[in-house]
Formats: sequence, structure tokens, C-alpha cells
Amino acid sequence: MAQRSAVIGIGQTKYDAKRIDVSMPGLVREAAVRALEDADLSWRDIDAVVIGKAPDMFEGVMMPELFLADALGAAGKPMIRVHTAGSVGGSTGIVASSLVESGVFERVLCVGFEKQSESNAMWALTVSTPFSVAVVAGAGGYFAPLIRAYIRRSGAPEDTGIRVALKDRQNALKNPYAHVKIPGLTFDQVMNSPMLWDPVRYLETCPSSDGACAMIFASEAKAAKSPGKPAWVHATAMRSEPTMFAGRDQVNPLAARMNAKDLYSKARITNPRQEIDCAEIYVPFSWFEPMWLESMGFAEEGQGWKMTYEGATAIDGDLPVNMSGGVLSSNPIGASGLIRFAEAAMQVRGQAGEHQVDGVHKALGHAYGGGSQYFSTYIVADHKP
Amino acid sequence: MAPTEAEHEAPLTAVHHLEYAYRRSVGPVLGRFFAGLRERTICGIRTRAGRVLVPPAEYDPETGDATGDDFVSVGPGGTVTSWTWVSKPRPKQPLQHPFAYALVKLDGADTPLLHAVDALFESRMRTGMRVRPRWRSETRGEIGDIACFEPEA
Amino acid sequence: MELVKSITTPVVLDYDYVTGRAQSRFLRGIAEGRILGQRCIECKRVYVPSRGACPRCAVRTEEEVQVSDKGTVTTFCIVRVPSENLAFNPPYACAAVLLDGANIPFTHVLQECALEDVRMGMRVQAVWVAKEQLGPTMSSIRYFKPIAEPDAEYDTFKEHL
Amino acid sequence: MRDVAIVSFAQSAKARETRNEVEILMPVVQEAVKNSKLARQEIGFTCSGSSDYLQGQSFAFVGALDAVGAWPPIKESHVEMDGAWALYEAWIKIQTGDVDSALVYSFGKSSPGDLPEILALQLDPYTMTPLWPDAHSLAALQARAFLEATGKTERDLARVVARSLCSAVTNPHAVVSGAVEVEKLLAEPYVCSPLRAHDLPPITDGASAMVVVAGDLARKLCARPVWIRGFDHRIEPLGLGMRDLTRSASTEIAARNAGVHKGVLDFAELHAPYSHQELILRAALGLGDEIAINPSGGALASHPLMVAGLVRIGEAAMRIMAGRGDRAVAHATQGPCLQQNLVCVLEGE
Repeated sequence: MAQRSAVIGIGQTKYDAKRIDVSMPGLVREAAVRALEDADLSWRDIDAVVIGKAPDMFEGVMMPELFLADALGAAGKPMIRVHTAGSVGGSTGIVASSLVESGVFERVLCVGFEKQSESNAMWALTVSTPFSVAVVAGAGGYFAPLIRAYIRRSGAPEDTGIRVALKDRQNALKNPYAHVKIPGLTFDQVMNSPMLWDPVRYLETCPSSDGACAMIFASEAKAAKSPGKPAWVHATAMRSEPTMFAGRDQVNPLAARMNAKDLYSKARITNPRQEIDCAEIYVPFSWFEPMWLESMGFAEEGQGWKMTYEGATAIDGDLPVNMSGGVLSSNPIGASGLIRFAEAAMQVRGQAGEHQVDGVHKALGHAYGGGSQYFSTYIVADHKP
Repeated sequence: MAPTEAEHEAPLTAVHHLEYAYRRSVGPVLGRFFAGLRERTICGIRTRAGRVLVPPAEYDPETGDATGDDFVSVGPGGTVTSWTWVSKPRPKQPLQHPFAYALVKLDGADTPLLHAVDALFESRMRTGMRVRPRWRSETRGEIGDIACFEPEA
Repeated sequence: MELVKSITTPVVLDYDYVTGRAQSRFLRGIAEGRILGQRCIECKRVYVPSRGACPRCAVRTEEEVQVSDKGTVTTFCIVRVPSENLAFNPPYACAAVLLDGANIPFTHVLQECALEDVRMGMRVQAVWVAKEQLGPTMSSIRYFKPIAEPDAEYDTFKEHL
Repeated sequence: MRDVAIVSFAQSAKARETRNEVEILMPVVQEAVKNSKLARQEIGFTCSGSSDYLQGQSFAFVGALDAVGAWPPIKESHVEMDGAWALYEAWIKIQTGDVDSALVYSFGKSSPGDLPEILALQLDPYTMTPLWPDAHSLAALQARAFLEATGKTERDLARVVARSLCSAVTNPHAVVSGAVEVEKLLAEPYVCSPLRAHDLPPITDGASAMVVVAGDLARKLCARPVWIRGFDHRIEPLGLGMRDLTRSASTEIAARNAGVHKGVLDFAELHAPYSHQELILRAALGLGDEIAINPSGGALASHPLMVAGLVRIGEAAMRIMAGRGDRAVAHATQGPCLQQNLVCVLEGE
């Protein structure tokens, strides 16, 4: 890279089912202003703005970044709108970091958002086209058969998903921004929650949230002037593959495995389980924790569920996963990936508050999207690469 | 009847209908603007730099700085700063007979507002003309409470 | 003055939807009660429905192949949550069906079967609308139903999960 | 900065396509890849631009992966923007050193819906979209403000149209072209005064693809690579009342940063969907009468939305590659009334 890139500012909104107290400009500004405050910067200090969000149909505005540009102080600046399906938050962070790494810009603000309450996510994702019959019920209906396939392949105990959900939902209680918080939740409550898309239960499913997340990436020179501790970007990676083709492995997609390999090679990581201190992984349905642990190389294929089962991914485990409560607890789709990146950086910067893990030097942020076909990941650390 | 070869090869087509009534929360600043419209008044907001924005925004579009709550009453009269004539209105547009879309700088505002002007004839339209709002009979707290503008007598 | 909290803004748009050429041929096959696929010239795999391209090889697919309306459930889920736009009322089984002769599963609804009896590997067949109601639309296949054949071995379909 | 060159470009444009997006895109991508002389798997990065609302379907861009050779999996990104910005992201990616080459593509069918009406969804959803101003009417507001502020006339607009359509005669991707007289154009009725039908962009369905390569590899692959010497883009507030519609402040900044006038220009490819916008852009870019504008015919002759900006850069590059110029400026725009503008300076080897 032409220059190093570091995270110097992070801001999140409170996530909720309906943020009816704010407009769309108000929502994105809530996150962006907090990121500026975190970095002790003003709008004028920002060189370029990157906006990420999922389908425009959620809000019913075509290319909404056009009307949001000036709300984010972008007048007279470069602005880019990223859309890579559910992985978009991660991709948005990667594009922002690359604008710095390229040597072209010194400080770049990126914002991921979704205001899903303006419409209905199930509607927007199930709009049927002529000549077809809508039988796949939203994202849950799409992913549930893949989860069943994973269970069959791995022989994982049926309560693995329940254990993930319980862990993430307990973590969410420690996160002031989290949307879904259920104090005193028990294993039995998760197990007895309604099946939505059998084998996926209600409490094993992500919510639909309103919210925004903002991050500021800066060059080494600017990071040195920043009041807070920077989180240095050690590597970023993106991989995509087509949705449907004959013989595609949708459970452990090659794109996911290649992405991990590329990421670790750039970050000079040979043993991810040992070298990475914690991870924020995109888990919209609980079973995706073991699935992505495998594709990310933390466990052998078919063995990921053991890490969950043994408590390795608990906040006090040897590889804490989704300390923030994860996508299961807050899911403004266009922001969800960027929240993973932000939370990973917060761990490295020691600013995660109640859900801070002790002694984090290196953390992973992960996002995926589409039909398990888009992957964006990054590694941040408390030291320069 | 069997389709002809040409019909057989032509791709199938159909109407794809997309419909949703979006429910938009508007925030405190536009919330005040729309509340004013419901009472047939128009407000702008003064930026720190002193410009009066109509419609009001939560931020100064030039800098991104927050605007605060310095609301300013503007209009109701205003001046057309540019216009175009719509001779064949589309069904969703504010008037169903020929009309003008115009930028109207309301008295006391520094930025013009986009709206429709019902002038009946294109020959009545000119830049610099004075217009005033025609209110909808039942206001609801939205931009359409101004049914359109019309030339001042 | 009481602030306005929200406004409703309807968006209603109509588009002329044009199917691709391959999809048109597929749908015209459906109107004749036939399920058509296309074989990739490079990897020789058969795509159902025809999609005009093999994404794996990034080449156009042209060779037309008729496949059976019988197949194997590779995986499935039971939809128990209602949603707008859905063509069926929950609960129902939504299955990936690998039709005999195809190399990629096809998603449809499974009926005439207790939900607890749905399983990976079960053999199923399409149930069509009455002949005079056949048309170039996926709704010409009402659903899939189980048939009296032994379940397929896991190894025969494990690559299609 | 790393030197990056355009080594191949391909496009498709028709007034109304009967093919779907994947079917339009596949041959275009294949042609660009073939002409780059790189194998598909050798290309380091892929980036595309498109908009869901042209199809009225969420994730419309996902299906395009079927057409572009995404197996084995590729390093890939997508912008919900004109393809020119996908090229910008690719150029940035090459600057980071992560990759040495990129495939950029964009696609869009404007014909399925009422495009000028659909574009009302790009506006402020609280105070503008509910009034459903179509894109043509908004451009006309700008046109009148521009004419009245500058003393230019409708005749000046007609001259832009006549020159564009005449240049388009030799462009196989033009959907409108021909020799037309200014007087005849001025005799046509207004669609939205002061604009007439020929002042508006024609509805066009299309796709385009380009391969860009860094440094010596570009020289190895291509007899005359076309170097990107300057590249910048800027945005303005969307609100028509919040900016000066009679000039393009964002183009002025981008032109300065891209170094448009660091050398002599032979021609310009400007993305001006409406005739008056060409005059605004010429002023913003400081282009004198000696510089040939839009030898391809420009956006008045062919305007596949989400594609047309990348096409300007591709047209300029192909012209330089063919030896019909050494240095050019290409421009892309999106958003109502030239809200966001991109400037790319190109030079032949």
C-alpha cells in the first residue's frame, strides 16, 4: 500500500426496530458526529465520504446518498456509494480504508446505514417478479435449508444454534447500542421460541433494525495527531462468487475460504485461532457462527460447532466472537457489516466498555452477503503492520 | 392456435408492479416545517452563517454543521427564480392540467423552494414573477399542504 | 405547535418486465408441461431452469435438455412465519429439489406430505395444474409431492447442498 | 502514484433491448477481456456500477455475476453509481498496490419503466419526491436559469444538438443521429420549456466494460495504452435551491484536481444528458472553442443510465488508442442537474 491506514474514530447510533425520532439525515449524522467527536475532528477535516447501504427499496429512495451527501458534510468532496448486498458494511469500510491506503486521501469518513422501518424488509426482499412464484420466505427462508445441510454434514448437536443465540443475546446486554436486549434469557426460552423457518427459531434470528455506524480512517501522519489510540489496518480482503451454479458449495463457499486465506496471508497470520484475540463475525442466524468459524479457518471443516459447544467463542473464551451481541442483536442491514468492523476496532482500541475483552491486540471484522456469496473482512491491531 | 415462429422466439413480457407506502419519520426540523404547513404557515431555518434555508434542514448544506433551532417565518409570498412548463402532466404530478414547476424564493428566504405554479397559460409565467401559496382545503402536515403556488393578483 | 412525526409517501411504479431469451424458452416449455434445462458446453452440467449462462464457466448455454419432473429433495426448511408476497400460507415445506437429469436444485413447495415426514433424500414429483390451465408461468407447477420410491442415498446428492 | 492505463473497452447500446441484463452484459465483458489480452483469472479486481431501481428489483446487480466470470471467486466490489465511479474504485484499488489490473463494467436498461418519473425517487424524499417532478422538468429549471444568467439562447442549445447528432452518425452505438438543421430543431415544440425533445437524453439500454492495467504490464499488453493522468470527482448538495445551477462548482474542483489544463487538450467527452449542460460543463472545465467536444455524439445520441459516464471515458480512450488524439478530458455525471461530477484526464503512450 502507498500508505498505512488506521481507524481513528468510531460512532454508532442506538439501534432499534423503529427510530421514529429521527429522519434519515438525522440517523446518519448521529453516527457520523459521534465518530468525529471520537476523533476530535470537524466536518472540514474530512477529505472524502463513503456511504454503504443495502437495497434502495428498503427506504424507497433511489441512490439516497445523493440527498444525504450534504448531511454528511460532503459538499465539494468526493463521495462514493457502495452496495455489495449484506456484506456492504464491510465493503464500505474496505473502500474507505483503500482511499487512504492509495495515498490519495488523508482522512476518510464512512457511514453504513439502514432505516428499515420506512418499509418492511420481508417485503423488500420478497418482491416477486412476473412468471415466478414466491416460495422463499425472505432471508430466513433462503438460509434455513443451508443450515439444515450444515447440520447434516457436520453432525453438530441440534442445540448448537441455541447456544450461539444465548451467548450473543447475553453479550448484547453489555452493549449500550444493541437493539434486542432480553435480560435473564435462558436456554429453554431460546429452545421454546417459535420455529420460523425450521430449523431456525425466532430467538436464533436477527431482528430488523434502524441504525447507522460511522468510522474514520486516517493516514499514519494523521493518526499520529489523533487523540485516541488508533486501530491499525493490517489487511483487508473481499471475494465474491455467483449465487447459483451447478455444484456450488453454499454451506462452506469457496469465496469464503479464499477470502480467509487472502486475509491471513496479507496480515501474516499463520494460526488464526492463536493469533487473533477476538472476532466480530456476521451471524444473522445463530448457526452461521460455526459455519463461518470453519470457513475462516478457526476450526477444521465440520468442527466449528465444537468451539461454540466448548465455550471458546464466549466473551471469556479463547476466541470471543460477537462480544457486541452481533447481528442477532442489532441488524440495520447496510450498517451490520460496518458495525462488525467498528466493534473489532473498538476492542483493539480498548473502548468497548462492558463488553471489552482484556488484552486484545488483534481483532477480526467479518461480513457476508447475498446467497452466502459476498465476503468482506479485515484485521485490525493495536500496533502498526 | 399454435404460436408463430416469431411469437415463439420473442421474449415473454409482463408488467412488474412495485408498490409500497413508505412511512417516513421526519425528525425535529422537518417536523416543525410540516407542522407549520398544517397551520398554513411556512418556516425556514437560519444557519450559523446567517442564510435562511427553505425547506429547513438539520444542517448547513455547505458545511455539514448543525443548524440548531433558529426557525424563521417566511413568505407566504415569493418570487419565481426559474420555471419550466409541463404541458402533459403525469398522473402523480400536483396538477392534472398544464402547469409550471418552479423554484420559488419565499420572502425572507435565501434559498428557493421547488413547487408547482398554477398559471393556466405558459405565457403568464416569467422569472421574477410574484406568487403565493394556494393551500389544500384539508392540510395534513406534508409538502402537499401547499397544493401549488399561483400568480399574485 | 405539535411537531409532525412522520409522513406517508407512496411509491407506485410499473415496469415492462422482459424475461431473458433462455427464461422465455423455459417458460414456454412449462406451458407445454415440460421442464427444460440447458447443458453447459464446457462443464456439461445441466441448468434448470434454463438461465442462458453457466456462471461457473462464464459462457452462454444453448443446448436444450428436457429433464424429468421427478427428483430428490436435497435440503429444505419448514416455513412457519407469514410474509407479504408469498404464494403459500405457512406452515409449508420449501424444498430444494434436484430433478433427475439436472445438476442444480430447484426450489419449490412440497405438499401432500406431513411436515414432520419431510426429509433430505426423499423422492418427489411435480404436480401440474390441469392441462387447459397450463401457461408460461411457474405457477403451472402447483407443488411437488412425495412418490413411492426409496429415498436417495446422501452421497448421490451431497454435492448439491 | 502508480501509472494506470485503459487497455480495452467494449459497449452495447440500443433504444430498447429484448435481452435481459445478463444476456446484454456477457458478450460485452467477454469482448473487453479478450481485447485486454489478459486471461479472466489474471485480472486482479472487478468493480461494477448499476442501480436496482432501473429494474425495480432488490440486488439487481447480484445476477450480473453470472455473466462476468466470477468463478473461481473474484475480488469484487459494486457501487450503486454510474460505472465511471466503479472505474474510480478500481483505480484506487490499483493505487493501494493490492492488484495490478481490474475489470470494470456497468449495465442498465432505461426502457422498462418511465425513467424520468423513476428519477424523482432520487430527490429529497420528504419535500421533493412527493411532488413527482420528472428529471426532464428539473433539467429545464436549470436550463432556464442558465440561459437567463448567461445570455445564451435556445439557438445555442440547438447548435449543441445539431453538432452532437452529426458526430453520432459514425458511432454504431448511437441510438439517435443524423444531419439536422438548427432552424428545424428550433421549430420543434417544447417538451418542458426551454427544452425540446432533442435537448433531452434518449432512452437507451446498454452495458459497457473496460480493463485497466498498471505500469509496464499495460505497455506489454497494448501497443498504445491510454494513461489515466488525472482523476477526481466531487459532489454538491442535492437541493436545487442550495447550489448555483448555472455553473458546476463540483466539476470546477474536480477539473483542478485532475489537472485538466496541465497540458494541451485535443478533445473532450462530456457526459451532458441535456444540451444546456454541455455549455455549463465547458465553462466549468475551461474548454475553449478550439477543443472538439463529444466526437462520439455524447449523451444526446446515446444514454444508457448508469453506463453513459463510463462510456465517455471509454470513447475517449478508444479514440486516443486509435491515434486520433493524444490528450483528452472525459467527464461523468449523476444526480439531478449535474449534482455529482467526475473528471478523468487521459493521455496516449
